[in-house]
Amino acid sequence: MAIALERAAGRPPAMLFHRETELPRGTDLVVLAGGFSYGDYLRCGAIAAHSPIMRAVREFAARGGHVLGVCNGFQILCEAQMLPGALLRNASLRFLSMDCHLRVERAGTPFTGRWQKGAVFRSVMAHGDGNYFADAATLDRLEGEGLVAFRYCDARGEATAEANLNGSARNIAGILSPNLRVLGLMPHPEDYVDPLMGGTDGLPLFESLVDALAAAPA
Amino acid sequence: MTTAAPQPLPAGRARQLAAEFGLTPEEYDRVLAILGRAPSLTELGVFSVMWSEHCSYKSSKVWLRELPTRAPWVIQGPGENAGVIAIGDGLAAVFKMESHNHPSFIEPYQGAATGVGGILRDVFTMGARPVANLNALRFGDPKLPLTRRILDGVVRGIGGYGNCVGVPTVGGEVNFHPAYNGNPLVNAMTVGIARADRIFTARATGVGNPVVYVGSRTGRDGIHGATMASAEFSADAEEKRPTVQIGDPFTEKLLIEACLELMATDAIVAIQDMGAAGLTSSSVEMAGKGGMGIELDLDAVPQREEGMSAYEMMLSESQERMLMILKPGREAEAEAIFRKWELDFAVIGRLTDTGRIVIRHKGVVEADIPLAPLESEAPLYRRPAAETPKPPPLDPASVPDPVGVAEALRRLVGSPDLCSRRWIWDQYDSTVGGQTVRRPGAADAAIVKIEGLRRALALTTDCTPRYCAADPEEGGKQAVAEAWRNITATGATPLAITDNMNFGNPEKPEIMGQFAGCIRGMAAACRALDFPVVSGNVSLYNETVGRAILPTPAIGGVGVIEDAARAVGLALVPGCELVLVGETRGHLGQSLWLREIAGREEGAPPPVDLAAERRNGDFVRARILAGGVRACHDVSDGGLLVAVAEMALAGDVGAALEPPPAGIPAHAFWFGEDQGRYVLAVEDGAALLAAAAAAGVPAARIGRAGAPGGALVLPGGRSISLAGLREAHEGVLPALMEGR
Amino acid sequence: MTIRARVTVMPKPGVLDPQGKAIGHALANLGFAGVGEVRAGKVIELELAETDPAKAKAVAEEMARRLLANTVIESYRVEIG
Amino acid sequence: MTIRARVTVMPKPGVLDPQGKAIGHALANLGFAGVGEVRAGKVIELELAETDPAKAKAVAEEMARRLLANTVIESYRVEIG
Ligand SMILES: Nc1ncnc2c1ncn2[C@@H]1O[C@H](COP(=O)(O)OP(=O)(O)O)[C@@H](O)[C@H]1O
Ligand SMILES: [Mg+2]
Repeated sequence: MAIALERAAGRPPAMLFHRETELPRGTDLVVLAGGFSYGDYLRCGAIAAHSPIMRAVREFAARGGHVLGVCNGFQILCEAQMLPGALLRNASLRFLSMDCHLRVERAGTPFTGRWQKGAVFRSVMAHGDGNYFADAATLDRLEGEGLVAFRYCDARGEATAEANLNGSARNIAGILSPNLRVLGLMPHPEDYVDPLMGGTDGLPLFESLVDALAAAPA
Repeated sequence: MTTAAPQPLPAGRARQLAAEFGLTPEEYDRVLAILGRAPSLTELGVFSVMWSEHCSYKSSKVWLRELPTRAPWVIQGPGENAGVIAIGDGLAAVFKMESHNHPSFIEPYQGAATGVGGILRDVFTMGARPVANLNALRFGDPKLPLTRRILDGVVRGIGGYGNCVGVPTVGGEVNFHPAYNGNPLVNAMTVGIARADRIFTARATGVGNPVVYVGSRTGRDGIHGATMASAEFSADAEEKRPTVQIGDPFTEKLLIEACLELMATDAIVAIQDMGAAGLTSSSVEMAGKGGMGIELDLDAVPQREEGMSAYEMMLSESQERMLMILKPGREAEAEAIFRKWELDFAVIGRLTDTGRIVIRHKGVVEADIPLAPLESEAPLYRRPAAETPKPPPLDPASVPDPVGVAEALRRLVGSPDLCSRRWIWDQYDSTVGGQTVRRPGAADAAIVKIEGLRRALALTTDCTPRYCAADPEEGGKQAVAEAWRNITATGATPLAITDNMNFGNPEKPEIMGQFAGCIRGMAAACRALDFPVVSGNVSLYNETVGRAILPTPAIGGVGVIEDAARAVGLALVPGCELVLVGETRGHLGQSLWLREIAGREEGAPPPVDLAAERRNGDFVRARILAGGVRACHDVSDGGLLVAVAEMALAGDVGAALEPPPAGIPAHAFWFGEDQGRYVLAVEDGAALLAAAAAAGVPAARIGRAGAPGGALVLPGGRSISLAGLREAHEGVLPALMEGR
Repeated sequence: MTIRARVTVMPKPGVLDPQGKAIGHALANLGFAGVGEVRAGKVIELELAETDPAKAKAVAEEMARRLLANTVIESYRVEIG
Repeated sequence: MTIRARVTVMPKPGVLDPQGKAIGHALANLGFAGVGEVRAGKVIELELAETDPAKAKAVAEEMARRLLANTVIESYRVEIG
């Protein structure tokens, strides 16, 4: 993740320890990267959602700050109730480490500015608990307000049941906060930002962020 | 300090216990001679674990000495926690493979998980950040429910631990054979990267230096079962039952970060992980290597359970623990780092100049043993070895083709030993860390870039146990050669190997003969290919009810490629010509075709001509680095047609094949397992053939790649759709695992 | 003095429980007949430095609410003693 | 008629329970004082097509032994009703 951020922004991000209580001055983006925080014991992201730094992250988001949560980061955002819903065990009950395709459902956000609505890109997923769940009312609200950012789809962009590898509700792979400044998603766009890694499909997300943050200083 | 002598066990009791702990009467007599008295319980425990096969290598050492271990790029050969080689830019690769066979049979998930945890510690102990894991697995008959249960647990355990620690699992191998029914093999390999001038070792120096314990607390995990069975030592037997070790990958992650953080300072003199026989082997080995003495105060050991005895603490195999020697006065600095990572930290002793290990607990000296004889008097056996009789070569003409080439291909790609391992690697995070350039299934060796550089490591594990069983020497050669070939097929330069020698009971001459034969073959191949052994592990007594596993010397190979972008995979590219490099005679002995199609397991395995191996491989590597090679795959299990089919499936690109040369039966040509061969997909076939002729390397055009999603077209026009092949290839393992 | 509390956390009705389903299947494969619905949950047993069972229960419930259960998907039950 | 059985599977005493340990830490960090040992286990609730509680219990125990618990590291407890 740090590599992707540095590649897009031209400078390395600051790394924070979970016990810190403040964000560095001038922070314009907080990224909760993947990574089995606290061993994902109890529930993925549950313990991390209560770590000291999360209070600062919550306040930052409340002030309109940009927050990106990927994989474990998405789980943490849900557990911290910064995004609605929860991530259940994959329907197959197995860890899934493989390529997937994502369809951009909401363009024109700080995270998706470089894509057109309906664009399809390849990403990597690597998680055991990525099965997005929310009750029907919440799902309807997310859809109604255009807060579904990405859906799992096949290579042609069809959101089929087969493409929905982890069993997520309505193929949802990523969702946005109402102010569009908090994004959580399970797959790892940061794993495809270099041809050597197998492609640059994930780069637009980071370039979009650079565009958005340059336009609107924190 | 007081030096009251430890309380010896009553003589008769001691001798009886020694036998229960696995010491022979002669070995026990040596204990008496060294101590000049009967041992205390703790002392007997120390001797029994230090002189166990696992710690002392008493049956294997004399043979292991035959393996070549040097090369200009070798920084640290066998003898430390892991081997170390220079990989350029002042960096070093640190790697080792280790078995967790027995624990994985008892509790597959935890057995495999703690196997991964243990090998990770061996690598970061030396100052390296782990960057990749691999795993070499052997299971019994896939139709048995027990096999499925073990496979399922082992794969979950490997993934569960590696994924959580955040180290990508990038490769491995899997075989099935009924010989592993009651004794699966789980061999885990870790590769790490360190600065070549900052390698840490286990050599303790400096009288008075503090001995420091860090990591998890000590419980009664994995303590030698035999003792616990003797009720005398436990009032409440249920409470003190020996337990299986449980892994805690999150603590391991913290331990990695904390150790690497401390290693960035100059506070550490020596460091060693607590693996098998935890505190005993780590303290004895560290002090022994430095020619020092050591005193331990067990009251200071962080404990998870109440009322642990000295014996229990010295033998506990609790996971995620390390022992370090610090420079004087650096304790506070080190402690701050470990506390920050929420790990236990305790000074539990000092180095002395006495040359003895003295263990105190609750004010009592529980052990006082001179270290030099513990090592120098350790038993060493040259056990009788009976050579495996060489099987006669199988004449291909004596095995007619019962089903035809197309049907044989379909069956072979769907056979347990050849079917896709996707079901397994899909459960391993192979990309975490963002440096994986070639994932499992993409190339003959996994390619993992070094962060911030273009250079990459090429990693593989290989062994063909059925060859080793038929002819240990040829099998040993072949295992090393295949690892070398797999690295070569990516364009990387093979540099060194680690090995994991899995065999049956060494007290049987025929098993020792297998061991000696494999070593001989491995040594010859290592020498011919400049591919030294820098670390390894031996696992003996892999038997159930007197039946041994197939001899399985698993090889883990490491190579380097200057520019990761030049590494080639095996996926076929449309429009390329297919060229076979290497000589084909149609060797069907011990082939998978023979076993799966003709139902026979016999004959001599394919011989490995090491000179040809080297010549062919050096040629292929040079062509890859020169450009124009779009894909490359070595020919191994299943033979040429299986190799081509794997390339076609990986690229989802069809191919049309040319007729085999006259004089070789078609099935022997397409499915023979002759060694030293590669299939290359090249833009300019004629240029490659010319270069091969100039280099004196046998090469022949065998076909041309077709279109995406097409078919394999056999000579004569028979066409096999890739979709059908894929179903046969990829559907098998999931179906097996669901019990279909 | 300590009191033992047991917090049982189960998937809410309506929330998919693939693990329960898989266990049901596995039991059927092992030859167990007549297995109806199977639900799989977690149990957390705690030792609390309390003497008053009512207080212990209140504390354990707060723990469940704040950390042990995610009430979006799970319900919990606390037992004392 | 069906009977409900509840199988609780816990790590055996002395067996390391990293999950329980992590939960204990997290509770302390949340400000809960006086939390002693924490152990985390699983609970499986089953509906069995049985009418006799004693039989149901025997069946559930067999299920626990054969599938639900690994008795090398876990102990189990069956409750009926
Ligand atoms: N246990 C495993 N874990 C991860 N990857 C595996 C495992 N077993 C096999 N693979 C991968 O599957 C592919 C095919 O393996 P194998 O047939 O052994 O290759 P080869 O015959 O070329 O050595 C390789 O990429 C290998 O790394
Ligand atoms: Mg191989």
